[in-house]
Amino acid sequence: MASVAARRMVVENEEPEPKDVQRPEAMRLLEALLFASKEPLDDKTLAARLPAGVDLKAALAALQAEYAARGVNLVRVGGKWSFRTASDLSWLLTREAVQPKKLSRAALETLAVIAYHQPVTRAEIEDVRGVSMSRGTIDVLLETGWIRPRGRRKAPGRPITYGTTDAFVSHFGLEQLSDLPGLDELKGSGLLDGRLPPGFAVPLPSDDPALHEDEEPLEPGDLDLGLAPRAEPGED
Amino acid sequence: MASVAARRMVVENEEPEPKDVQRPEAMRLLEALLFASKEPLDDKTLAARLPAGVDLKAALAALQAEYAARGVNLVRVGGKWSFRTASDLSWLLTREAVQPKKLSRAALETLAVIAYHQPVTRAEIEDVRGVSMSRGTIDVLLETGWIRPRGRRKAPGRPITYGTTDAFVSHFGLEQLSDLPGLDELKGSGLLDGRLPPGFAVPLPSDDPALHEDEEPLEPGDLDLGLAPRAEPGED
Amino acid sequence: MSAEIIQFESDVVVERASDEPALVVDVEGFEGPLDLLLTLARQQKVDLSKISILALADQYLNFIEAARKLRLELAADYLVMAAWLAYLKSRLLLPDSDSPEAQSAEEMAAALAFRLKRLEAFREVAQKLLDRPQLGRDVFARGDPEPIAEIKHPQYSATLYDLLTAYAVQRQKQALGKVRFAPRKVWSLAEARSAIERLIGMSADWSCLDDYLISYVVEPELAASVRASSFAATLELVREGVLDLQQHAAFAPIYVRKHVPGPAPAKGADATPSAAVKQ
Repeated sequence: MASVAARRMVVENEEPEPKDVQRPEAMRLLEALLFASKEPLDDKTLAARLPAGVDLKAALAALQAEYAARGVNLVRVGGKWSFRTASDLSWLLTREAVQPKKLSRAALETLAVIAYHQPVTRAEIEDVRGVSMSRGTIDVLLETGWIRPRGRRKAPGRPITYGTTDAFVSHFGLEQLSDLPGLDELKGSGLLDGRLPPGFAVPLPSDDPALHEDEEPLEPGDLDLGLAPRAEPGED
Repeated sequence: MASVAARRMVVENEEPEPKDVQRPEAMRLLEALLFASKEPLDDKTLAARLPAGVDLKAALAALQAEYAARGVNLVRVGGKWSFRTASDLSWLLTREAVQPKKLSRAALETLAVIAYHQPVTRAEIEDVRGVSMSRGTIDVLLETGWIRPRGRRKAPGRPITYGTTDAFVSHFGLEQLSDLPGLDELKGSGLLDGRLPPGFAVPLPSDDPALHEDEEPLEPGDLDLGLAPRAEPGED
Repeated sequence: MSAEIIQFESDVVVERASDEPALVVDVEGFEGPLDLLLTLARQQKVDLSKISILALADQYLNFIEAARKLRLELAADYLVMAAWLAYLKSRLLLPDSDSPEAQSAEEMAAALAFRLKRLEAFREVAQKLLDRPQLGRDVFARGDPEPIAEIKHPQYSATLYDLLTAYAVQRQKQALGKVRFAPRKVWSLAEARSAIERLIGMSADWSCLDDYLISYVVEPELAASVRASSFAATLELVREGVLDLQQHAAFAPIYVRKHVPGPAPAKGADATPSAAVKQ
C-alpha cells in the first residue's frame, strides 16, 4: 500500500501537470466505482458510496467531459452511469472468425442439381433428386454464396428459379459453367456407369445470366422475403 | 519512454484542452481494448488488434503514465496489461469485493512453496514443510485456479510437478514471477538453493510454461484424475 | 539408535502412570513437527542460526512425552521426528567416532537448522504474498467488461469431385432405381355396364358379345380387361332381367340380346343357339 502511495508521489513530483494535480479526488473515486461496478450506477447509489460533501454532479460532469474524447466514455443510460467503449470503436471489439463448415450430402446433391439443371425450380430439383427438399437446404446453399435466385418460372405458382453464381464457378475451379463435365465425361471418369436407361441425359448448363424465355425477373420484394438472405447484390 | 516524454513536452507547451486532441488514436484504441477486456491482454494480442505501424510500447507507457494518478491504473500482470482500480481505493469498493475463500495455513504455505520453488513435486513440498500433505490441500489450491500440474519429474515414480498459473500472477498483481515478494532475500540467504537437502534443482522459480529438462509432459489421462479440475487449458 | 528410542519410549510408559499436573499441549495448532520445532525454537528467543539444537531436541522430546502422557494421538510425522531428534541428541552427546562416511552430528544439526530457517522464510514470504493487494479484494478489474463479439463467417468447402460425385450418384440412383408402375389400363365394371346397356339398346337380336367389345377394344392389351368386365356386367344385367344370354358350348362365343319377356325364347326357327340362359 505504502509503495503505491510512494509511487504516486514520485509520479506527481516528476510530472507537475497541473491538470492532474488539481483533479479532484472525487473524480478518482467515481472513476474507480464506475469501473469496478458490475452494473450502471445511478446518482443516488453513487452519492451513497462517496464520502459526504462531494459535489457529485460537478464531478460526474467533469469526468464525462474528460472521457468524452477517449476510447472509453462515461455515458448515462436510463439515468444510470457507466463506462462504455466509445461507439466509434465498436469495430475494435469484434473479431471476425472463419468457421469452416462442411456441406451436408443433401446440400451437395442439391447444389449439383442446380448447377447442371439451372435455371431450376424447387419442384424440379425434387423431381431430379426423387426426394423432397427441406427448407434448410436452400438456405444453406444461399449462405455459401454459390447459388442465387435467378427469377421466377412463368408457370402456375410462379416458382423461383435457382442458378449458380460466379462464386460457384470460381470455388470449383471452373472457367465457366459449361466446363462442368457432360454425360460422356462423367461416364468416362467412372462416375456414371454404363447401366443407364436409354434417353438418360445430362444437361449442358449455361451460365448466361440472361433470363430464359420461360423465366421472368424477380421483383424487388422477392429478396426481402427471406428467400435469399445472402444473395449477392448486384449480380445481374 | 522517450517519445512519451517528448509528447508530454508538447502537451505542456500547449493549452490544456488540446491535450486530448493531440492524444494519439492508438491510446484511444488501447484504452478501449483494455477497458473492455475481462482478462489481461498481452502485447501480442494488443498488437494484433491495433492498426499496423502503431508504437505499442510507447502508447502503453503513455497510457500507464496517464492513468497512474487516477482511480483506475494500467498495470502489468504476468507480462499482460490490465486496468485495475487503484489499490488505495479498496475501502471504496468493499461492495464489489468477493469474499475470497480463506486459505488454511497449510494451503497458503503450500502455495508459497509452489510459487517460489516451482516446478515442484509433492515430496519436495513436504520436505520444506516437514509434514506430509493431505490430499485436500492440493485440491483446494487447484480449485483456486492458482496452481496447475505442469508435468512429471523425470525421476522414480514420475511425480507430478506443480507450478503457478496466469491467474496466480494476475490475482496477486505480479508483473512477473520474479516480482514475488521477498524472493531476493530468500535467494540471497541460500534458502532456495537446496544446498543441504537435495532435491531442488532449480534455483529460481519459473513459470515458463516450457518444461524443464527434468520434466516431461503430462499425459492426457493425468488431467482426468481430478488432479486439475481447473487447469488452464490455453496456458501456453 | 533403536536402543535409544526404546529406552525413551519405555520411560514414557513408566511416567504415564504418574499424577503430575499435565502441560497444556495443543498439538492441533501445529502444522507438523517442523512447525512445532520452529515454535519451540522461537521460544529460545535467539537467532535461528545460533540456536542450540541440543536444547531444541530436548524441548521437542519433552513435548512429545507430555503429549503421550495425555494420551494424545500423535501423527506419525511427530513420532518420526522424535526418533530422529533422539538419535541426533545421542550423536551430539557422544564424541564422533567411527563411520567417516556418515554425516557428522554437526552436519545433521545444521541441516535441521537450515530446514527451520527455510520453513520460517517460506512462512514470511507467504504472508508477504498475502499482504499484496489482491484482485477482487483490494483492486478490481472492470466489473462489467464488454466482451469481444465474434462474428463467425461460415466458410463452406467442397471439391469439384464432391460435386460431380454427388450429381452422378443421385442421377444414377434415380435412373436405375425408379420403378415405374405403368398405370394399369382397366375397363371398370361400371364402364362395362354402361357401355353394354347402351349397346344392347341398339339391337334386340342375339348378338355375339365379342362383336360389341371389339368396337371398343382399340388397344390390344385392353382385351382381357374388357372381356372380363363386360362379362361380369352382362351377368349382372341378366340377373336384373335386362338381358338374355346364351352360349352353345364351353368357350363358344356368348350371345346376348335385350330381354324378351314372355315364354322361353323361340328356338330352332331362326337357327339361333338353343341353350338360352335365364336366371
